Amino acid sequence: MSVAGHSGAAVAAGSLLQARGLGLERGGRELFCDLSFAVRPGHLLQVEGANGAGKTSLLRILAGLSRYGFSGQVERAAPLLYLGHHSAVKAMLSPRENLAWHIAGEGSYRADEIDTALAQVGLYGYEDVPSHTLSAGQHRRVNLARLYLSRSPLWLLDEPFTAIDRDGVAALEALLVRHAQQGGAVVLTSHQRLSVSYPVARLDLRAGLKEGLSEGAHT
Amino acid sequence: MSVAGHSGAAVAAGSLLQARGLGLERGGRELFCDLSFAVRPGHLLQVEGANGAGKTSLLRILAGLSRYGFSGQVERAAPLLYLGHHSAVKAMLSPRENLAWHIAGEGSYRADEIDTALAQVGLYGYEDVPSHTLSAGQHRRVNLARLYLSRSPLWLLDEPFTAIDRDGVAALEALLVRHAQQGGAVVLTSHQRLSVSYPVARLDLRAGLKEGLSEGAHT
Amino acid sequence: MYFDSLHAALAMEGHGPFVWGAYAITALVLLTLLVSPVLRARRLRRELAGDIRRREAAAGEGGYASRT
Amino acid sequence: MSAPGLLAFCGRLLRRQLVLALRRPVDIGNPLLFFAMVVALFPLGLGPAPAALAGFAPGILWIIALLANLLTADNLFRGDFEDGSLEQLLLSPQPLYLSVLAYVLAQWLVTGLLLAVLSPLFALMLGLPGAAVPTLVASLLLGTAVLSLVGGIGAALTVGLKRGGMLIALLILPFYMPVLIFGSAAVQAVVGGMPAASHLAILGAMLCLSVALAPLAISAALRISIDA
Amino acid sequence: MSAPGLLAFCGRLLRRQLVLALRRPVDIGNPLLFFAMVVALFPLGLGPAPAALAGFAPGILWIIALLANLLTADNLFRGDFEDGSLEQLLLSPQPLYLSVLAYVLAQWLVTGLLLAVLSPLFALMLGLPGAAVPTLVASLLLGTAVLSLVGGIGAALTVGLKRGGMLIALLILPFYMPVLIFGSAAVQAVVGGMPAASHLAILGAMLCLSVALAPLAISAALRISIDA
Amino acid sequence: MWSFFHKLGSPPWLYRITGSILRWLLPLTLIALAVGAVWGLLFTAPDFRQGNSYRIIYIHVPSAVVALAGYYVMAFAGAISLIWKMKMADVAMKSCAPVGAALTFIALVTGAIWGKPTWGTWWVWDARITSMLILLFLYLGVIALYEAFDNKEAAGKACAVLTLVGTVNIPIIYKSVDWWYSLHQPASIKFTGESSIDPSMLYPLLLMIGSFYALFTCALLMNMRLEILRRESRTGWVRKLVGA
Ligand code: HEM
Ligand SMILES: Nc1ncnc2c1ncn2[C@@H]1O[C@H](COP(=O)(O)OP(=O)(O)OP(=O)(O)O)[C@@H](O)[C@H]1O
Ligand SMILES: Nc1ncnc2c1ncn2[C@@H]1O[C@H](COP(=O)(O)OP(=O)(O)OP(=O)(O)O)[C@@H](O)[C@H]1O
Ligand SMILES: [Mg+2]
Ligand SMILES: [Mg+2]
Repeated sequence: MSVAGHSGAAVAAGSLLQARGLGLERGGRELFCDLSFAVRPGHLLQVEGANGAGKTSLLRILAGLSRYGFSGQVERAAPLLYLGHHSAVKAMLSPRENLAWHIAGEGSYRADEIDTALAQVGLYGYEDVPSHTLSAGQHRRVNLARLYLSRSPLWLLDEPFTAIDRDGVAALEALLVRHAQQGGAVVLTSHQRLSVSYPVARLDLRAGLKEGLSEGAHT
Repeated sequence: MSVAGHSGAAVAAGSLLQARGLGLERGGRELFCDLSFAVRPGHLLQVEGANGAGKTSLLRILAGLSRYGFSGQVERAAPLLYLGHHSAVKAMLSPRENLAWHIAGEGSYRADEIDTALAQVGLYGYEDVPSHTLSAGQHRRVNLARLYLSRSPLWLLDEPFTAIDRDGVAALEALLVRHAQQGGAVVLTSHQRLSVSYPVARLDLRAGLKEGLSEGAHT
Repeated sequence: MYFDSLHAALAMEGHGPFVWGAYAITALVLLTLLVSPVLRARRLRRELAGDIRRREAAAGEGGYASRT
Repeated sequence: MSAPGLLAFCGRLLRRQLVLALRRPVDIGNPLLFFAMVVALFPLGLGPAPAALAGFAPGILWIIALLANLLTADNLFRGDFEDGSLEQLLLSPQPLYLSVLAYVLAQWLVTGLLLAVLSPLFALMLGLPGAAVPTLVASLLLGTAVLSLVGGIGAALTVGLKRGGMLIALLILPFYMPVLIFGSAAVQAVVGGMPAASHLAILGAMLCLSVALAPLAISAALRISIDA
Repeated sequence: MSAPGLLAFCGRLLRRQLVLALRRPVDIGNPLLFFAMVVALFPLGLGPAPAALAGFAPGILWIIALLANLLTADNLFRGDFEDGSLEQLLLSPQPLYLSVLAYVLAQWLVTGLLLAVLSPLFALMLGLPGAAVPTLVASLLLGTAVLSLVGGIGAALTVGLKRGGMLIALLILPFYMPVLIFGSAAVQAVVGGMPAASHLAILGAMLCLSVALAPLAISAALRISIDA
Repeated sequence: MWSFFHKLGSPPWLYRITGSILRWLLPLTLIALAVGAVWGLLFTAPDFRQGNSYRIIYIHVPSAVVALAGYYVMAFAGAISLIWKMKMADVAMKSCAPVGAALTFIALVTGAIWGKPTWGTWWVWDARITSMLILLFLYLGVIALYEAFDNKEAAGKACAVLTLVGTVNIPIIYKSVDWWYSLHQPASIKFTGESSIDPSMLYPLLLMIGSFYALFTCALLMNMRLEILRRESRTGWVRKLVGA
């Protein structure tokens, strides 16, 4: 696979996301500069870096949520799904209501599809309790259930494994690989190495390099 | 070391915390029952369990924050420090102000002690920015800086590694071991195995057992 | 000049305090309006100059270390 | 398996907002009781002289409507901002104009509409002549909708700020003032034996203007705020 | 290396709360402006007639004081509850009675005290006779302190609930009413040429009572709320 | 034309040109203000009805007029910033607010002072006075909103939205306040009609109005220069400027 840096080129055919010459300075510190890459179907890209390296900032720029104060361009060629640090789970709604609302913008789903997705993230039996009674990990899982229903080819996930137990992490990793194999692409940040048998490209922000991409290896 | 279950006995001499016959039912599910153990100086106890197993609930009972709706007794023989899911870091205050306030109840500290603690968690140079400009991990680190200043022998830490990068986790693990070696004790929850060369006792809540304690091994 | 004496000009037939007071307040506000950007610009330039010197001094060393 | 229709999406959004507002049964009763209590405050504060109160009843009720809006405006987007729902809304392919309108509509239903429906009761408590009540209800219906829309602009502008509490009041109170003036004047006109149609027409015009423009301003402000 | 003294701790808490309230220079201006704007609402709603306004001035100012308290009471502990600071406070070895008093004091300084200090200006704008101004200030100083303490109880009781907004108003408004009555009556007495000492004495007695008891109630309520 | 527009958008150019404008405009303004004030205070005859208190007119009316015009300057800059995404328009808009607020404040205070000898009271809820008060709130709202944002670029955009909403609303606010007052109060208090003013009083007034406009411009430019420096503090040209 090739997640090589493109500079000043036209959108490569078939790429879901293209970043050109991204640079960001925050609070007087340069987090990254002249960062260029393309994300194509089948890519699994892990953004790495120490705390404060700029992973979240990068993801928000890629998603189009940050619009001021950075240099460079981002071109998005496909609908994307972004899950950030905040879980977007309303405390007063039940997991079922929360999930139904999360996916309301993307399409129409049947009630049993929603229940299946909740069961897949281990929330069987918790569909109708108010979400504020859920534990921290269960709370995150409500949000992750979206991934089982999503039809967006490009996923941008900011620390999706936070508060998830070991079984949950394994299931999630399997899901990410399946998504990539089916022609989707995933950009995620995490402090844990993924343990998947699929090539994972790494973008290391610690260096703040011009070409920060290294080819991933089967692990 | 012995973190064996005591039932109905008097507070064992020298134990910092003693739980007797703890039982909790939440939302119609029994999370644990008749859980008894003592935490003595030098103990490092990791509470384990899947999402929703009741780790947070247990820690809050041990800390004395939950006072209703459980059975059994907890006896606390020493001042404790509890860090929960919420970081208690005020967005509008700087890390220095936050930390100064966090420890204000425990004792009087000099300004350079506070700065040293912040530097130890990697926040050198960030002492005076408003905390809401910090990244997720840096935000948690402000809270963790308390551990470097704490004089409480007993620490109850609920997922202290959340959002912390690999170097930070290693440093934190070293700190926990040091604390235990100096006669303190730590009860923590985490989904990651600790990689420390110190005996770690494990309390597995997945089973919801009568005797949920297994002797830890050097890892 | 309309008034016969300085005293008359100050008194303004009883309206003096009002008129002079209004002018004094106005002068004060206008003065701060003009002086404050000058002062703030001066302070900013001093800060920036200090910042540049600090950066040059720190140029050799690495940036921020997150290691604990 | 197609993307849902625009109106279907807005309908769902509206339902979600209403469910959130009325999750518990007491939640419906609370605003009601709140209004009743604040109405009771005025005679306590201003003195119980009935004649004076009746003359000022339209103004009092309108000031209460305005304050109730002010009190709730800040919460319009704040919860959704803090838990990340707002980011998701901005990323969703649905047009923001209508989504925003659904937010405002839901808020209006539980403050403005409720107050308008209850206002005859309060008018009675304050001794407003019965003939003025229909105008009171009509003016509240139109005017509180404008208040909700304008309040939405303030909420959107301040939602990204760590401490929006008082700021939002500063931003929107000047824009509330024309509504207050025409709303209370409409009722006072009827009390004085004059027709109120022209006042209501002006309120209606304000409503049209703000329905057309406020969602645009709110959308723009939300996109800016998410980046604050 | 000893634990800090009790008063030192409370001093730090008070300073923290004030810093939080007044982090930026504009933050001091905002409540001030807010009061000015709400004062302006009343003539707009009730009409500009100077005589009527002057008669209502004590009531209007008192209602504003009360609403300002109501508006801010809910935030007294909510922020600290949501980010975990409150748990830490409850776990700290310091006595809760004084900590809680420091919270309330900080809130009073930026609402009640500020309003009392500014009230002569607003009294002027509403045409209140100059002779009544000292009584107005005194009654506001005493009364708003009571309001803040009582509001603290409501805030502590509802802080653990997901939606406290309106509920707190219902809980505390009944307790606010006596304060409103005596406060505005004190000023009206002076306007009517009567002495206000007895009214002020009653307000002072209320203050003593609530300083003694409210912190106890607040502490107990906080311990319960943290477990909700 | 376009090149001029481009230059306007260039911070270094704007910084330089405003500097050279201020160099002659500022002294001129101060002299004109002094001349006008002395003329009005000491060299005109008193008004036959209001006596000497009318001399306040020479600061009251100019500040009121310029404060009102200032909001439209601000809104115009805001519109340019939103429509053409010009950053320097942001800067201009942001810099208008404190100047406008200060002038509004002067108009209010001098008006209140004038009211005491004339009407016997510091404050009445007159239509024009009330709308001037609302104008002050509008200005202060913009300042407060700008200060509350950390990201100053976002702050500029947010304020632009607010001022644009304000432009739609200001005529409505003014009309409604006017109308509110006439509804309650068949105008019992009258300002001196402009037509009846004597030429000997008019000339210094015109001079003062002109100098207040110039003063607005000076203060605006000075604030803009400060803001440009602050925003561009990381760029090469500012470092050169500061280092020198
Ligand atoms: C706080 C009180 C006052 C405020 C806010 C205020 C505000 C204003 C404003 C906004 C204007 C309009 C300028 C224009 O549109 O051309 C104005 C003009 C004027 N004001 Fe005042 N005013 C106040 C008190 C007074 C008083 C007490 C007097 C004198 C008795 C006065 C006399 C005038 C005159 C003579 C003019 C110019 C003539 C005119 O436009 O009619 N004002 N004032
Ligand atoms: N509004 C802001 N003002 C100034 N600096 C900011 C702002 N927001 C973020 N930063 C800084 O930008 C840097 C990157 O933050 P970011 O959240 O992207 O880090 P991250 O890589 O996601 O870290 P973590 O692993 O802790 O989540 C941090 O050093 C932070 O202090
Ligand atoms: N107020 C409540 N009402 C009903 N059930 C509750 C309540 N609070 C917690 N629970 C339930 O108690 C269980 C344990 O929650 P707890 O937060 O202790 O789990 P945890 O072990 O910390 O999980 P995690 O790893 O996700 O943090 C969960 O299943 C949750 O649904
Ligand atoms: Mg991050
Ligand atoms: Mg937990």
